[in-house]
Amino acid sequence: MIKSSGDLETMRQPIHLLPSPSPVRFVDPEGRPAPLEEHGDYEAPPLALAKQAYRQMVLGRRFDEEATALTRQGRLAVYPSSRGQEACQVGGVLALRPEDWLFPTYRDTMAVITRGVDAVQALGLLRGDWHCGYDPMTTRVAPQCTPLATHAPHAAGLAYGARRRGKDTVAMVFIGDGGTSEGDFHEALNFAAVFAAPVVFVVQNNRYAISVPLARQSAAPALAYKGVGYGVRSEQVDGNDAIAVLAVLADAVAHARSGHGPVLVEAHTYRIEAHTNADDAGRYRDASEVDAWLRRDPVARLEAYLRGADSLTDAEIDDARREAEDFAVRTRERMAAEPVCEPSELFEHVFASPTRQLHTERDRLLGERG
Amino acid sequence: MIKSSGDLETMRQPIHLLPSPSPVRFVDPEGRPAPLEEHGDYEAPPLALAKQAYRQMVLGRRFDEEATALTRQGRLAVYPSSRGQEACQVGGVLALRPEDWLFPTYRDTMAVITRGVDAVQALGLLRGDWHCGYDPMTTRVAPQCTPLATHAPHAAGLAYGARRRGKDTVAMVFIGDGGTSEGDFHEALNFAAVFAAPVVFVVQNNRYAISVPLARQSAAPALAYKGVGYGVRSEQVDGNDAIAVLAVLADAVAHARSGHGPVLVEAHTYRIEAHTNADDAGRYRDASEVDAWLRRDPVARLEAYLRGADSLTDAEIDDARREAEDFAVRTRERMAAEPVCEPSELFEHVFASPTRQLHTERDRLLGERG
Amino acid sequence: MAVSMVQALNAAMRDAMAADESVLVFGEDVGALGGVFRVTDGLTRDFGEDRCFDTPLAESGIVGFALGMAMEGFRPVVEMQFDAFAYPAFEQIASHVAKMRNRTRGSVTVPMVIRIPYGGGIGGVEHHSDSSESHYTHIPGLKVVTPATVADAYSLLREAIDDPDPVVFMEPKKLYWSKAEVTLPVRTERFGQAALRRQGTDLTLLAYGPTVPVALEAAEAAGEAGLDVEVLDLRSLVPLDDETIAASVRRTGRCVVVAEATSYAGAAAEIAARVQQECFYSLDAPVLRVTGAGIPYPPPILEDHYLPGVDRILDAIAQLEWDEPVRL
Amino acid sequence: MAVSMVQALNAAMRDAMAADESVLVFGEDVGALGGVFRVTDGLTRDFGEDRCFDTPLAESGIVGFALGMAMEGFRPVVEMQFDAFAYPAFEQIASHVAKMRNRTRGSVTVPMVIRIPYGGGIGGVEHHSDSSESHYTHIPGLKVVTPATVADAYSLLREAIDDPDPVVFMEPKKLYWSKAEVTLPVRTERFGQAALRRQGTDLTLLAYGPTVPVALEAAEAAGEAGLDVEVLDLRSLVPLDDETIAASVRRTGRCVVVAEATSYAGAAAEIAARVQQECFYSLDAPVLRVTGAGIPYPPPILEDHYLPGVDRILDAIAQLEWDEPVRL
Ligand SMILES: Cc1ncc(C[n+]2csc(CCOP(=O)(O)OP(=O)(O)O)c2C)c(N)n1
Ligand SMILES: Cc1ncc(C[n+]2csc(CCOP(=O)(O)OP(=O)(O)O)c2C)c(N)n1
Ligand SMILES: [Mg+2]
Ligand SMILES: [Mg+2]
Repeated sequence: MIKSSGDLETMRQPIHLLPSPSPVRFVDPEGRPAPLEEHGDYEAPPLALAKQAYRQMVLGRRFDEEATALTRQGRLAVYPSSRGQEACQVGGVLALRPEDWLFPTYRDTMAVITRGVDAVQALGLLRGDWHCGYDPMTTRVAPQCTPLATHAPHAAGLAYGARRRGKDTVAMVFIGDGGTSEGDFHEALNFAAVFAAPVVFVVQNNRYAISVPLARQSAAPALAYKGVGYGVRSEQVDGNDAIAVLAVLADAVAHARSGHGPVLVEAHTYRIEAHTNADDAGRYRDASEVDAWLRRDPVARLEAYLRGADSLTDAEIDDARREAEDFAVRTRERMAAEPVCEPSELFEHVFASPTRQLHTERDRLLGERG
Repeated sequence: MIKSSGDLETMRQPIHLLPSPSPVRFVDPEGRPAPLEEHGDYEAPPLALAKQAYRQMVLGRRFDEEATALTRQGRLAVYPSSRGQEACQVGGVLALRPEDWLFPTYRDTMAVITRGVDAVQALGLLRGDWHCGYDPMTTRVAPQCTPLATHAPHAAGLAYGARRRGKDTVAMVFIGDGGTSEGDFHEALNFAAVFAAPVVFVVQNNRYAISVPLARQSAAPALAYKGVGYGVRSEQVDGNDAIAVLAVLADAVAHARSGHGPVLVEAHTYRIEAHTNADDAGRYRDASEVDAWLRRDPVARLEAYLRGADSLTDAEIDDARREAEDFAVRTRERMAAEPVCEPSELFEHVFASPTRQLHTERDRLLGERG
Repeated sequence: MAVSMVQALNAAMRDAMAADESVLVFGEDVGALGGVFRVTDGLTRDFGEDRCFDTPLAESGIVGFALGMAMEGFRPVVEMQFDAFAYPAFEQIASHVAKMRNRTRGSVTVPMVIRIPYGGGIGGVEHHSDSSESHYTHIPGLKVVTPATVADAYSLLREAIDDPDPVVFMEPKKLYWSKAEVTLPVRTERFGQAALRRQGTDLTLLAYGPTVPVALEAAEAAGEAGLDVEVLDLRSLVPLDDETIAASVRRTGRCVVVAEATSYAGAAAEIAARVQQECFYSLDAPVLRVTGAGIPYPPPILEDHYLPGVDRILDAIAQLEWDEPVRL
Repeated sequence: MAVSMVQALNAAMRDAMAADESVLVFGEDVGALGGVFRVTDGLTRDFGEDRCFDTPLAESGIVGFALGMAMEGFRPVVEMQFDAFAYPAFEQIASHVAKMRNRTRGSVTVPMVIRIPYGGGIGGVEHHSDSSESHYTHIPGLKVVTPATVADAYSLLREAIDDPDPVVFMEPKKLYWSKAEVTLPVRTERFGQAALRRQGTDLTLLAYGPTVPVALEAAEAAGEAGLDVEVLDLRSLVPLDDETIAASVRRTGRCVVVAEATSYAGAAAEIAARVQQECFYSLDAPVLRVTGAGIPYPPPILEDHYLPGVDRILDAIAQLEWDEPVRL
């Protein structure tokens, strides 16, 4: 890690921009402390934060399971699971302050609820009752974005705008490995760099874009190597190691907040489930690959680590699980109610005030029989 | 320089992909040999090639002057001069074999004529008599591209296609510093890398995109640092040093041709004239800056170098200038003829065979009075 | 044998690939997965990775790369995963694919097919239900076709792949799983020809792609109320079959155009504008349009309020200045 | 004082920036250079680099970045350098700018102006003369306006900047240097209102942007032949002033729509389709369109064959089923 000090000119030297040669790690796959040289000079997060992350990850995992179950009951139109990516989903959000902004994708519902958005509202899009079920302005969570990478320039613009207003807001944007191939990812990194916008780009490299494996997506040594070409400081981290994610993202957010410009962080992780409930992952990958990654499970790993450090009791674990269960049950119950959706809203929110044509059309379409 | 050997896996290590820390140089701005450590391990081009480049650069410069003059006489609609970029324009093309392809921009008419395209045909676009005045398929020069960076994916596709057909064609694509900001540049680099397409991306970094200076375009240490993020081997070169350009591009083309995938080369140069004859560069840059770059003039530099190496006689210089003058005069004369443009062609080349509607429209529009 | 539209499309690519090895299929998830709608199912397995392959996730790159391959003599068939995800390729399509032949006086040609699943009615979340065909029809140099039947899916796609020019091939998602008894290979009407799907004397319904079955259903319903409705399936938006359309409307004297795309400057507007011009003296009523609403495509739960359904078509028919009021 | 359209646009931004410091202007070359057409001349000098600034060369990035800034309460006015160079931003415009308010039930609003110089007739090389307005009119959630006069250039742009919603502001390049005696600031008709540019009783010409002066010229010429032609300048394509249009055509009974964009599914098609619907019983002849040809925009030397000129308008008028043949 390059500490966020020194003048901007120096910090734009390649050596200050390139990522660590291998992913930063604090905890090995078995939950044991990783050797110091893998820490990349980062500081471990405070224990309290690590424990908070654990609780949220347990909750997030349970929520994710429940959401997948809801698709089977027809309560959700579709659900892209982030099982296996809990450390990224939770670690990312915990690095933010309330006044910061999160720009998630369709995959990041777990992050959205971690941020405090009501679960049922967060599931609005996937339930099909409105495009964005929560209020972005009050939650400071942008709508979950579907067109890949298109939200990245928004994050850059918002971050720059906030800085222009004298705020010290940071914008964190989640992108998939596939999303990095889109032109908008490139343009967003470049704008953020040129305008020194406080954006943290978090690439959750879960090794698949639906069925397309990483090797077909990029020939880069690692996606984090994209940063240097924009003058953007970059890092790669073991995305299944919550401690490492917290450490690296705390540093990245601090770097951005202090006016040193954007940071690109690649979190190496894995999508355990199929792309969505509607996908059939058996068509393009072996179960053995999934099994190997299951053994690097981020929740179990953090649990083992905290236990090993005598920082997590059985009672705390039980408690976390109970809380998660309650949350899941409450979510399921609330999702059982039929969504209420006022068709007239369709015409209300096209413009601040509907045009004459919209009035007419509304009356015609909603007034008609049937 | 990393020699194009070793297995693909090894060559995808960052160390093999990153450019030299400073631009490769063989000749200093005064035309004296540059110290060996600036050669970046490249081999100097054969003397005959250097001398050929000199002749072509003298011719290219004179042609460029003539083209600007033609705008004043109303014979060209507009002309974007490449004065100051002669080493890139000529060096790029001389690195190619006849069976290779060139993908130029509007700025690269000098390269197009160096490639052997008839001068009047090459000026077709800028004269306004047809969008592309020459035949790309026979000249193996793609149409000069205006929408920035959009031709880069074409080059990647063509190069990959040719390889698929068992040919050893290389595609060289010219892009400006501004063009690197477009999403298509990113997507093209990525496609080329993933498909190991034999493309050489030559970024002529002339420090301006119309009026926008490099600092507003990118915060990268150098644009060549973009390559590593795609797994693309990269280099930067003094673009006003023809010897260095020839050396680096010969290597880049060989690398691509031998199946090792694409190469990104940034040539540091300068646009001496305004963006086009219609532009007013006084609005955004100081004459002193231009003066400083005039002192690094690529033609004078190569001339001094070759003379210093006792490889260029006065007679040869005179001869090159005479040839250039003849070329310019012939071009001027031929451009004096009114272009012949058949309006019915407008309707002929929309589809292989015009639709009924096009027939009708043609008859209506071309048959009408006036 | 009952064949689905997805199977017919698959067979069309398969047969084209077998017939001409310069035909390639590529895009996002078209390889091992066989496409999110399984339209390319098995092509990689049967023709190899070289003939059907996945690309990086970048639509502009896909189309631009395909154009480059076309310059090397290939005939690329590229898939855009959903209508709204073709938008990143807009510049490549509008500024290059459509113009390359014209720009080069016929030297560089682009025999490319851009397959775009389009339209709604499948409960898709945002961005998965756009009808973008009208944008392509507004770009000279592109042919734009869309099947409504299983046989047409096969035949039009074969023709698109054979065509020496770029074809935007719009696939109605809603009809992907529709089936028909068809023996493949089958050849139906060529580009530029509309197909008569129901004969009638009182009124002409013009529809294409996903609205053809809706129009037929409306025609049935109107038939029960005593109106004899003709239904034309346009099939090919560019070129458009002006002759058949005009002949029908001149006969019936009344016309309603049905399309899912939002009305403003949609292909339906073009058709209405042409019909009133061509058939002015035969029209007993204005040409009406029944289209998607003038709003962003709604979330699934509300999409019926957007889509042109049977009721809205019947409403439009009822307004067609009948000598005696019709009750539909 | 004689003011050019460029000066009026410049003044509109200037006055809006002075009135509201959340108004920002950015894009390619808008800073020191003042834009390739000098529309932003002096804004950086007078308001500082923070208020008017150059960006990297990436249109999708510009629009997306602007959307993010709008979320922070800014009112971005972005310039696309030429019509065809807005295409890379198509996805951002169609999938986000137009939909953000709707998607978020009015929470996230996008008070953005996208300025696009459009149209031909300036001898521009390829890609510098496209008329892309129809694409934007086909995207619900966007307002689309275009001035034809100097006063409208000022007034519409001020209104666009004040508007709480995204406005695609199409600037007719050909008229940039047209001048008029105008005292700025000036306010003219609001969005959604057409303007009567010439009164007439025999026929209505509908035009917008670059075709308004052409339509007026044609009206003069027709006047000499004894036809009294009304000319409406539409000004605002979305929303469209259906009332004024219909009232005029009902009075005159004849209508020709004149637009530079290629005809297929252009805004002119929409207008023709609406007029025939609204005015069916008043029409003495079909609504005709005089538009750009159905071909890629030609090179400068041939562009007159593409553009709708006076002769073609007169030809169309002559076809309007007059009781006695008119010779124009
Ligand atoms: C512009 C665009 N193209 C295509 C799609 C269809 N699509 C949805 S998700 C997806 C894969 C994305 O992969 P990645 O970015 O790695 O994110 P992940 O789903 O793995 O989280 C694709 C192709 C889309 N949403 N947007
Ligand atoms: C997509 C696109 N946007 C904008 C333009 C307008 N434009 C033409 S040249 C130019 C500057 C290009 O700069 P650079 O890439 O550095 O090339 P140079 O002109 O310096 O050779 C711009 C903005 C364009 N041609 N295409
Ligand atoms: Mg992924
Ligand atoms: Mg440049």
